[in-house]
Amino acid sequence: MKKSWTFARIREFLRLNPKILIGLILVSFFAVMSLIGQFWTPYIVTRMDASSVSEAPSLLHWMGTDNFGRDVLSRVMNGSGITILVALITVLIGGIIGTMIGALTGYFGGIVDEIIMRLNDILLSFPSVLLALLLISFLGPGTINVVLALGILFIPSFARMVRSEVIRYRDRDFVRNARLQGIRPLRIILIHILPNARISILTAAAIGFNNAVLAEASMSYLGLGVQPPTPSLGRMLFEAQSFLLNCPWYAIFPGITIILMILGAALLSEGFKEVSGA
Amino acid sequence: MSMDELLRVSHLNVSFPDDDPYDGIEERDTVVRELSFTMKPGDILGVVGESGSGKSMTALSVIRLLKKSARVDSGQILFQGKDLLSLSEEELCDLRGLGISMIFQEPMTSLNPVLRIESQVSEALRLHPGKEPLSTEEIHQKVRKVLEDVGLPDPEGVCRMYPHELSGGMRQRVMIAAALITDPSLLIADEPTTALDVLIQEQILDLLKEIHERTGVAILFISHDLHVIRRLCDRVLVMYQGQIVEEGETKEVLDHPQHEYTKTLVARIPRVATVPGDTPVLEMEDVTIYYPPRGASSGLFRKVKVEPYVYGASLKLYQNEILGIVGGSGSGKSTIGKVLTGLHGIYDGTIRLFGQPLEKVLAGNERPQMIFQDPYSALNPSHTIGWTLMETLRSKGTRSREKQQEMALQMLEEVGLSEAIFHRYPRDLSGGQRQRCCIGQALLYDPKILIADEPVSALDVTVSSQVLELLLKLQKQRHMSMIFVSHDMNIVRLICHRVIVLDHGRIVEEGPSEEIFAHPSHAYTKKLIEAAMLE
Amino acid sequence: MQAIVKKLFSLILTVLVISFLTFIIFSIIPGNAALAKLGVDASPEQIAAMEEKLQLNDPVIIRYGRWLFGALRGDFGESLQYSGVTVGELLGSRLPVTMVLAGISFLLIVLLSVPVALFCVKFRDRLPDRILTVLGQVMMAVPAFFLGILITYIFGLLLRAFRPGAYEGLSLRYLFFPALSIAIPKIAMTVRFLKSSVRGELSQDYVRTARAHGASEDQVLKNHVLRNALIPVITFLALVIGEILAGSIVAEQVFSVPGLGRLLITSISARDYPVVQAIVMYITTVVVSLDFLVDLLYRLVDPRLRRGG
Amino acid sequence: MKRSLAILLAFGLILSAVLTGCASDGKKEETGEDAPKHTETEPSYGGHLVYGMTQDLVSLDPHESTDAGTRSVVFNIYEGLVKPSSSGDLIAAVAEDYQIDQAGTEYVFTLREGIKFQNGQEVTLKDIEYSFNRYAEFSGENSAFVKSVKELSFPDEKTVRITLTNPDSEFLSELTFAIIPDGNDPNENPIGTGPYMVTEYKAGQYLDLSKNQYYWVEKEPYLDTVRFKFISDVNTAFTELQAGTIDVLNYLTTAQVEALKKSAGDEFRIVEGNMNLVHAMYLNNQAGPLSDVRVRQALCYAVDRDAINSFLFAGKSIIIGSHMTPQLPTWYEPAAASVYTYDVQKAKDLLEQAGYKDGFDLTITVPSAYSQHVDTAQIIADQLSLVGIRVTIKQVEWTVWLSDVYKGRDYEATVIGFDGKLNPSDWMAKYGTDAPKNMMNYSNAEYDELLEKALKAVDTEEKASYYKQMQMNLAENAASVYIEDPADFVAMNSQFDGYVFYPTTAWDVSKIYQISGK
Repeated sequence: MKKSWTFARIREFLRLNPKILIGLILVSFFAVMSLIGQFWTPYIVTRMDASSVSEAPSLLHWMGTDNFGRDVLSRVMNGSGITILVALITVLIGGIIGTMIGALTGYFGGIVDEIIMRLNDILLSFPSVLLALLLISFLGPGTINVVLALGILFIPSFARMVRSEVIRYRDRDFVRNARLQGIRPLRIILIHILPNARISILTAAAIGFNNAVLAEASMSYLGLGVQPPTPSLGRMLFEAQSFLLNCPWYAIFPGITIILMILGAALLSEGFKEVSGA
Repeated sequence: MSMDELLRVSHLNVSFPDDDPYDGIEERDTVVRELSFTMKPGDILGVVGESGSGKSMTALSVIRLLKKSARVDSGQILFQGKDLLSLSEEELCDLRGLGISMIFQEPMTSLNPVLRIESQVSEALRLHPGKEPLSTEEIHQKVRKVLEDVGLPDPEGVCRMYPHELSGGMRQRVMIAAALITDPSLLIADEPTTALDVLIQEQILDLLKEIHERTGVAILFISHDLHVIRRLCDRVLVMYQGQIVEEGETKEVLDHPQHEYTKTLVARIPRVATVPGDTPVLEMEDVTIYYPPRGASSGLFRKVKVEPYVYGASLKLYQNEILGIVGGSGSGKSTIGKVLTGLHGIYDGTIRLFGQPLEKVLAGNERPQMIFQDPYSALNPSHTIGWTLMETLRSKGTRSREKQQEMALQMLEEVGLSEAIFHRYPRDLSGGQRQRCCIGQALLYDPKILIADEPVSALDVTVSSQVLELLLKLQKQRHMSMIFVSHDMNIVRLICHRVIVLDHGRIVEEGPSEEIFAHPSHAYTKKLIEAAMLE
Repeated sequence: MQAIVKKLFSLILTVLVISFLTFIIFSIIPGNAALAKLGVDASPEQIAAMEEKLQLNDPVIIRYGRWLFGALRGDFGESLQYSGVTVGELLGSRLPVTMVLAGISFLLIVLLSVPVALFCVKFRDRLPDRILTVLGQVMMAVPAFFLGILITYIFGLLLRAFRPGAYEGLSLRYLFFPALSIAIPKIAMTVRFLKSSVRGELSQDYVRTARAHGASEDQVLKNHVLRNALIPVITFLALVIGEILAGSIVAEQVFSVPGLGRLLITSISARDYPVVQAIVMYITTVVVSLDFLVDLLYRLVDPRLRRGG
Repeated sequence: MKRSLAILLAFGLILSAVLTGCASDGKKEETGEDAPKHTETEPSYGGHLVYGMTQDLVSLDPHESTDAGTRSVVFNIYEGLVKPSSSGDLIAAVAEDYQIDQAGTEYVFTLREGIKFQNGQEVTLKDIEYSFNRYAEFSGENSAFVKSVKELSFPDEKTVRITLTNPDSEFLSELTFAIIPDGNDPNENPIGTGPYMVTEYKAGQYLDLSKNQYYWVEKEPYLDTVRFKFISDVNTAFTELQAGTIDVLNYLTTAQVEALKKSAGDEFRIVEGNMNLVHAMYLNNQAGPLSDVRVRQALCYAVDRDAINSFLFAGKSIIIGSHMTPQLPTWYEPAAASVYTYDVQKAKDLLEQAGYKDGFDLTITVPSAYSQHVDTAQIIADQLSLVGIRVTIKQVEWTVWLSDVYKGRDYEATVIGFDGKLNPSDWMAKYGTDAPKNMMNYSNAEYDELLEKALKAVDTEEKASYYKQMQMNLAENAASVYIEDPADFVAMNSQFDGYVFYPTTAWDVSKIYQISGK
């Protein structure tokens, strides 16, 4: 009866849920590829080469070259790393702060909860593009500030989700039990309640990850995303739009990478949700 | 087969895929095994057994409403001579609601929340228009008639209502009305009274009996409650692990059980064996308990208006005593426990524990502990049992992990569980095991006062008596005082020294349990005792 | 009644807070309307004169007060970037465009996602469902601006279904395409949400009751499940409307539609704060009133929330 | 999304074209194999043209200081006493003729016979006086214009006399200010004497013009109606061009030119000219390592201008070495372009001498809206990495650029293009130590002295020699890294012809005509 995570169990587990399997394959593929891309790429990521401008995919350049003769494969490898990093940190910032706010206000309730949730609603009703724009104008451009701005944007939705989860568990008997044993509220929230919300939080994080990837792309469209010549998938897609007819490979490869990456994360979260029976 | 057979089930086998997602082994659990029985028109057949015995599966296979994952492996179900297992989905739809109707355990969730009562009651009629479809007006008249038949006052008004506007008992009446509107020859009732209050249970049983007498409908009655079965059924099947272990006249089977399992089923509830001392450990004087104000923000805009839960209650609990608190749902019986454990803090009056004010005790390490009704909800699903037990010790101040583990293991043994449970999660345990864990957790805190809030009402009968036995044993060993909150008069009578009867937040009667059960003075107490159908 | 007053109160409060925040942020971020208007050819003297003319030198609080005072009387002032044009005129010409655009998107979302979701539920876990699910995932993974560009290329340049940029009057035919680019990812989201809502409802007890009454699979879906499943979708759709408004910012840009979104972006860049204020307030009011509307709608479709009998 | 504004303003300002006098120089080229030769086409009258522009119109007020894009459009509505011609001269417009006295302080204009405003009203001296005063007021008390003028007088019904305090050979170009009717507010009711009159203006969307029937140039304009359409984004504009929604679009990228040739070779003609601006990486001469002349020189050696030209403009730009467009040959010093050659080793040596053997960190701030500046910055970043300089690119909104870089001078390096008027001081005065527009923070005594002399000089040749020395001064001291006068590719629907490049900010639609028979 005891469930331990032996290798055999993991295998069975994966076989039972193809979503997790496919998701895991996709996500780990891109994780490994982008990790390699941070240390080694076939060509130097930002190196321009006037002698090989806009070449179609070939054995030398598997994904072709762009209008500056840069190798698209190298840029996709390196850029997906940047994209993943931006998305991950964004989700971490939004997730951690949002979770803390949501958990505390949800557990204690009262007037503070009321005020913070009101503010939360206000933030949520503020057009996010506008907020991002204003935040970046305020913070200044740059990868770190993009991450910060997006992270801040992500706080309210996390807070709202975690709050409702905490409220769901707040009056369960096991929490009452913990209370009548005199366990401190902070420990109740962190150790007793939050682990139960982990599936919801993970799912929200996966969705958040995807939104962050898309948001970064939109920011690039506004010229506020990751700064060139650092590649990010969104920025590459943005730069590719002028060349859609002549050199479609600029757009196709980063585009496919974004789609598969997001697909992987989404499958993974759905699979976990199914397995956990939520 | 003879024409006077309504239903014949023979050699029925039903299986489910193994529902554990964690071990990927493709195997099927057979939940009903070689089941055979027959019913004549007008029979009332009871099926009794604990959860997981396959009794509901049997009912659902007759009306062919098993979940998609369930599979009838072999067997035959003949209804009025038709083989139900060979009917197409379309033919089944024609049969359901017309020849066979069914009512379920949860009247709230079993009614569609967004549809009016009329359209739900008339649904079967509209789905089976027959040769001459009825006009809207005729349907309405029929709905009125059947609502009246099930004893609902103001059927016209009820027609226009939504399920949430009705009480639990009324909803179950509506369910019954919807099932009976087409005059079916067989009514399957799957635990129809389990979710209801004692007094309401009683009324629904009366209603079923009355309907049976009037219409002659055959009833296949599924229940875990022997008293209910005894009350209603002519014949009874006892199911255990998917098989029929005993079958016969109800009185015969219940009074002279042959099979081992049936014997444990009818086993007696343990009796209290301690003698209470005369020092009160708890004194409540004129305590009025209020609802928390509704909505946190409302206080901002208007004066907080509170309604009391419990009015001016005074009571005492002595050392080694077990005090029963009984009452219907909404009587406020659970609230007293919540106040004593500090879960609910809005009250007037004085409460003293061990001679000290309640607040002082709550701030220290002598808090009363509580055992909850639903052992699943009371255990944190994301932590192992061992962790939960150790967490209690941690909160009490035991620092060393070895010590914690040792004490937790010892407690598991004490509550009759194996060491292996230590690493398990609540979802891996049965209801009885969970409740034992809850008791263990409460006792690790080493309380002087234990509040048991309906500790066995979510458990099967056999398990329930074992858990009660454990509670009584530990109460004796540890010299605890206990408040036992329950709606079950049978249990209260046997295990409590004294009883308090609560009705709508007021103590209407109080006294030694023998006395109260022998000579109830208040009308409400009398009703409760009657409903409990004590032998 | 009290609930409505309370809601109204919080709506006003929200709008006020947001207008103030926007004002503050605008006074903090670098750049102002005078600079944006005059560019690199102006002398510092001319810039100063322009700042004076646009009343940019007064303290924020005074400017906010002046703005608020005007706004309360329905006067949102003059645009800073377009000389002589009032904010009211600008909004008056742009608002209908965005409303129609958002309306078409919303219709597309509702009209397409309900049947698709029901189709998926009918074929759940079979091939058609899986294909649509993956397709939906892909649609949700395309950045909004890129989807717009793709639609322009495919429908505008290859199929010549419309002429990019040739938007005149309130042309529904033209607006269909930007609306499509807004709607596609939202349709995918709505289908997913509706699907899980329907699945959740299918496991409810009342479904079993209906089947016990003899209802067939289709009758159960149509008569019982759909209505219950749509209740949470109302909230979801309200959120979607907010996102449609955000999405229209990108779509208007890509498709050259003179709507509010494009005006907003232009005005932010030009630091034309009276216009930005008005648009932000408009969007906030819409979003907050949607919230309000959802509450009312809930009461309408979910009898459990109706007061009294 | 916010490209919009960007592009709106930035484009205009930045890219704007003071353009090559190429039409007259015969420099204009046409590409596209099937494109009919200019000379072969027959003009016809009538027709409607949509002119796409990727920015918004700032104002219809000709006296307000506005960006180059706006000036290019209103060029068609208003005229001054004189107006620029496509060859870079100033020709008489509202005035029929003018004379400047020997001392260079007295300008006498004769009003053109029978000239009328677009509303049919005749132009009178009152209108001139009103316009003169209005322009002076808008320019401000301390402007060069107000300071130079001593007196405005009207000797007779047809004559305007302007007396200057000091001789100023560059003054005439100021007299291009628009003549509008007495008491008229152009924001309410724009009226001028130009070839086209405003019929409808939708802020942020389009400006509709129709033919001025009173126009004084015979046979012009050709087209009946013209629409200037404001489009938020370069790529969107290009799509609209391909779809036939707009007929003319300036500033195509080489990729767009390629795409157009490939997909619709004979539907469009591509006219090539220059943007007429100084495209450069401007340096803050007081920021950190950049205050050392050797470091700036090293940058000049390390940047490969030809590579930028070939990556971004298919090699069609004109490489420059100082702050003057080659399109003004009178003032342009060609030698400045060859002061530096691409030489990585030399750059490294210079850096080592300056004490930056291991390079340094450099932030290039660019307005995000205009991709050619961003791309240029990317190329420079890659090139500088070869000499060990670690570049960070910081994209900012155009407004932020204006406030932080241009006004606040808080930057290290920026890539941008500056345009200018026909008078050389408009280009070069900004490097004077105390010049209000000196965002480079350039300070060089010799330069200041030369500038003073140049401004005072009356003789064109003398003046030119000062300006040429100033250009060499900027080049040798590496005031900035000057790159090119970028090529301007204009795509025009091939049913139209007659596009003319100006050496100043002007999109002259009066010369554009529909080809007869098309």
